[in-house]
Amino acid sequence: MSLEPRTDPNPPTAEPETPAKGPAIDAQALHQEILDLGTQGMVMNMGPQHPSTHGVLRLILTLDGEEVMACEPMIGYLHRGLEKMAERRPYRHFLPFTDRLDYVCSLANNLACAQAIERLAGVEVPERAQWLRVALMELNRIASHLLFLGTFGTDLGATTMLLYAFREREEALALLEAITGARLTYNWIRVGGLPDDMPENWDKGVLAFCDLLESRLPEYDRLLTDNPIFRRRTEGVGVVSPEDAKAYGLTGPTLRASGVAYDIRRWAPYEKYAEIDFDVVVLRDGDTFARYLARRLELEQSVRILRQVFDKLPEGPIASKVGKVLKPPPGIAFSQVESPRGELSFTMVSDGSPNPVRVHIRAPSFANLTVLADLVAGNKVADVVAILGSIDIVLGEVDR
Amino acid sequence: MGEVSPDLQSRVVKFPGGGVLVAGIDEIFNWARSNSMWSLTFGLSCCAIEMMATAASHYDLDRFGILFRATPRQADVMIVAGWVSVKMAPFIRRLYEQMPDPKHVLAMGGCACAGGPYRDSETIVKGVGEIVPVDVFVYGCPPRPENLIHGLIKLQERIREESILGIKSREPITVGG
Amino acid sequence: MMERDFGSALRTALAGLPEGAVESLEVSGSVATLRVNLGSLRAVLESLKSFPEAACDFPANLTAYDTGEEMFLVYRLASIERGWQALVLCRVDRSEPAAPSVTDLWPGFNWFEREVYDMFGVRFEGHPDLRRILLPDDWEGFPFRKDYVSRPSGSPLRGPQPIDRGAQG
Amino acid sequence: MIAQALENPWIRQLVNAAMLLAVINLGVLVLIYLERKVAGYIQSRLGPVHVGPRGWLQSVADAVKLVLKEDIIPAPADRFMFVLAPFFVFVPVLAVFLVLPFSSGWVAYDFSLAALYVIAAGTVAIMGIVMAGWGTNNKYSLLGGLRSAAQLISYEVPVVLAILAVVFFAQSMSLVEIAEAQRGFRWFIFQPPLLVAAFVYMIGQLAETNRTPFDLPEAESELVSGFHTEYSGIRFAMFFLAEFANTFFASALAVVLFFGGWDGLPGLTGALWLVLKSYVLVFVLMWIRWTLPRVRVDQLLGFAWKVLVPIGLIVVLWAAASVVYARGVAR
Repeated sequence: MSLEPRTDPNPPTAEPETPAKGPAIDAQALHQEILDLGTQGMVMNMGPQHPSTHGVLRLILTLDGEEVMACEPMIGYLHRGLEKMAERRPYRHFLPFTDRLDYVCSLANNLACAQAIERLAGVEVPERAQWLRVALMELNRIASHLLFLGTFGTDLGATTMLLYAFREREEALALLEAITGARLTYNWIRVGGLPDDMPENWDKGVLAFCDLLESRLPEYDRLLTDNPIFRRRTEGVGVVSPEDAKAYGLTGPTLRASGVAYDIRRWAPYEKYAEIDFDVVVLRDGDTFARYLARRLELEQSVRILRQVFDKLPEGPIASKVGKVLKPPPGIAFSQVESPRGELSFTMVSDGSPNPVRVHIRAPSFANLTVLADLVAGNKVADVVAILGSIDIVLGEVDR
Repeated sequence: MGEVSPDLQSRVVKFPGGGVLVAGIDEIFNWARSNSMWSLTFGLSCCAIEMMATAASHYDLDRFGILFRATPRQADVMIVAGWVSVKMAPFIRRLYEQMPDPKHVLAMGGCACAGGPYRDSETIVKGVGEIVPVDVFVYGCPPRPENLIHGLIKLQERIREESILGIKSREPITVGG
Repeated sequence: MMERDFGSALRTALAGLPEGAVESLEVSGSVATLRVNLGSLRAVLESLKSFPEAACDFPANLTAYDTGEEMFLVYRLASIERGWQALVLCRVDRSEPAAPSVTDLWPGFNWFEREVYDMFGVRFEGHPDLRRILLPDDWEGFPFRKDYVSRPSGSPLRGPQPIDRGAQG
Repeated sequence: MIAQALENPWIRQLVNAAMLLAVINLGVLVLIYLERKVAGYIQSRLGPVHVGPRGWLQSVADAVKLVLKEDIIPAPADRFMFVLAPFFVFVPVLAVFLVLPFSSGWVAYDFSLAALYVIAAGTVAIMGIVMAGWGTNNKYSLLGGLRSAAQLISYEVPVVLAILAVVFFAQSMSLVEIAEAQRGFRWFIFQPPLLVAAFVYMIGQLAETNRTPFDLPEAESELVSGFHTEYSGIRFAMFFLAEFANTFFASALAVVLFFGGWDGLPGLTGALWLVLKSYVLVFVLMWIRWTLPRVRVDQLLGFAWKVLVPIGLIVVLWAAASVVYARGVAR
């Protein structure tokens, strides 16, 4: 698809020759002439300051009236060069920076980074720490999916959904704050385990939150899932076939909504996910509604996981001994974590010195965004916002 | 309000009842302006999520009359929430200039105030103060909703001190992290 | 069991290639690490994707790293049905980095290749539009190379911005 | 001397209009406050609280602040259209209030073709919106302006059909007579054809006043802020007030047409009944706004032409048939 707007192949001559007097105008010829007039698309700029708060993404849309002919996403407005800064610091000093990547689910980044260093340096993580990491990850996933429900509703006009979703999210943040001390940027996973154990009856708080959330889910369904206007706005819009989804490297709910069962928690289980019984949400039709529903159903799976974690939580140390200076052996290692947006993977290369040679962050939002340009062509402007919202990207991890 | 020459200020006060007149008008104008601060939705990164949480039902900015408007033309306060990159700076400057007077800027978060943890990053502007004049710095990474509300209240107090005869000292207020 | 049939599947897939193509191949767990020389990189990747046994059709990750003396491209391809992954490492000449583009095989790598070009200067022949993706377009130099001299970040609006403290416009 | 001046019909009309203007603006300020409070309670939060006693003065503060803002006319804008657009949107909304009968005596100008006048004046606002969209020379407002023109025109037809059905029953176009015909709780809403007409009318008015689920023109998340993207200060205040005045008028007219105007229990005077009933209807409109998502443009227009207009036509035929049948029985 060429990105230039459809320019007029042959500009009309100065003055159209006047048809001979008398004969009826040939309607077919007139119609054809109008068709090859070839209107020029209007180039419109959506973003970088854009009301549907996905951060700073600029879409250059070529519009033909209400239809979108071509769309070119421009990113880089939040680029900080984090990976270059990682090369100037010892391995473990980079952990606090990872909170600011996917700032909606920071614990996933912490875990991915810590896991990569553990695999590189061969550090073992005690049982209790692994179980607690799973609990933290799922709680953070619930908070992230709740934010998605809110912003996706606002994109389609249902602003009340944002307020309801944030009301539950505040409960989740309060719980996360009780254990980690922060609301958004936790920095609570260390190489080899966790910095501290959970406060007592924190697990009761989490289980109470699970019951509260499950009682509120029907309310979300009444507001969005079963709402005919919402259904008509999202069903059949922006359909991604399973082959395209795989070819574009989509991951997470965006991929699973198209029918490809690829969830790192089940595909390459890490921490204690192999011993937890939960099912991967895989839908079929791959449109905007399926992507929304995939995340909405994952909320229930996360609640199910949280309920199993605490009765299998063993006693024991919370972190394993790691030396003052960490010099991993030369080599390359990568970690894979299922973040709410998809497969988050840190690739680290070491040459034996305390600082890494290279830290590459494979951000799921970065990969998922590549499909936007081709998905949006041919839809309406209102659909662009719906499709962008359904892919659920966070610009912090796209631009790194 | 254009820049008012200082001697006008003294002449007006000398005018019998002038001081009261000016004070009266100031009172009404500042009451209206401070109680209806419409803010420009300008979320950049993690602080934007915390700004949304502050605007949500738990902390609710609507109580103070703060409404989020999408266009700079109808905004009085620009809350810069997040780190500002070199590529984004011209847009912030243009948005600031598109806002009608009297306008204020609240820099939210360590990154907007002074570049935050990205001291050695090459593409991050060390604080939005280099691009637009900032009234209130709210530190924190991200600042808790209470901090942001504290900063907004400080901004309201600052607006209440303003006078149509030109602003007194414009030292920026800093709210701790 | 996993190693044996993944290893054997890989060997059969790569059998058709010329001798020096694959320098080394080890399989640990469900991840195979291949070192490939630049000349036959494209052929190896194509066979990994098309060969039914290997069926690595999922573009997981593409990046590069520069150790100061030599620069490597890192491709990671996964096969979702079979549950294994192939990590392909390929040395690239540091002074004139160039590599064949695989965007036609996996459209997902389009932006990854643009990012590697943006940060390392590796020119991918055959890429639809190889431009900078993250950095501003007028940025000189490729920041992630070890020999890159980092520029102090002056104010973006060319020099310190005079803060008009007194004048309230 | 004042009594003498009041005799002259022109002066009386002027005083009427001025009084009406004051009442409407006050009513609109209350309405804006109500909207933010209702939105707050629906969204499980408080809404304005700190400004004045329990937040009552919030919209006063907003209005005064908007008046004080710098008046920006963007350079590329077409000055003439940009400046005139707010008046073309604001004045028709006020002009339409002239014929609204608050109570039998209380009507600014009793006009035998009042219903027709209401529809005609309502369409002038469309021109204002398109002028605003085109005048600001900004892509977002252009799209917003054209969208709202299409929306208003296509939802004008169902509203007209609904009013036509009511006119059949009341045998007159004057709103006062329409309300008179419903005295003593014989409200038109109880007539089956007019019950459907009421629904068609309300949905049509929802679109006329650009409220969710039809608030396409200033769709927040898509077109930044639609046709009034470039307006600031007092000019934007006019659009803001016009939208709320239009909402109040839509529900007040619905009360007159379907819910018996000032007819109510003898306790209160007639006018208060009308205002009370219209506030109930306004509450329903607000309730809809804060629960439903937005409709897409083509669905919006499709819904108007494929669903609302056919139902409107059926209602008109049904109403006509039932009136003829009723007259036949009566003779």
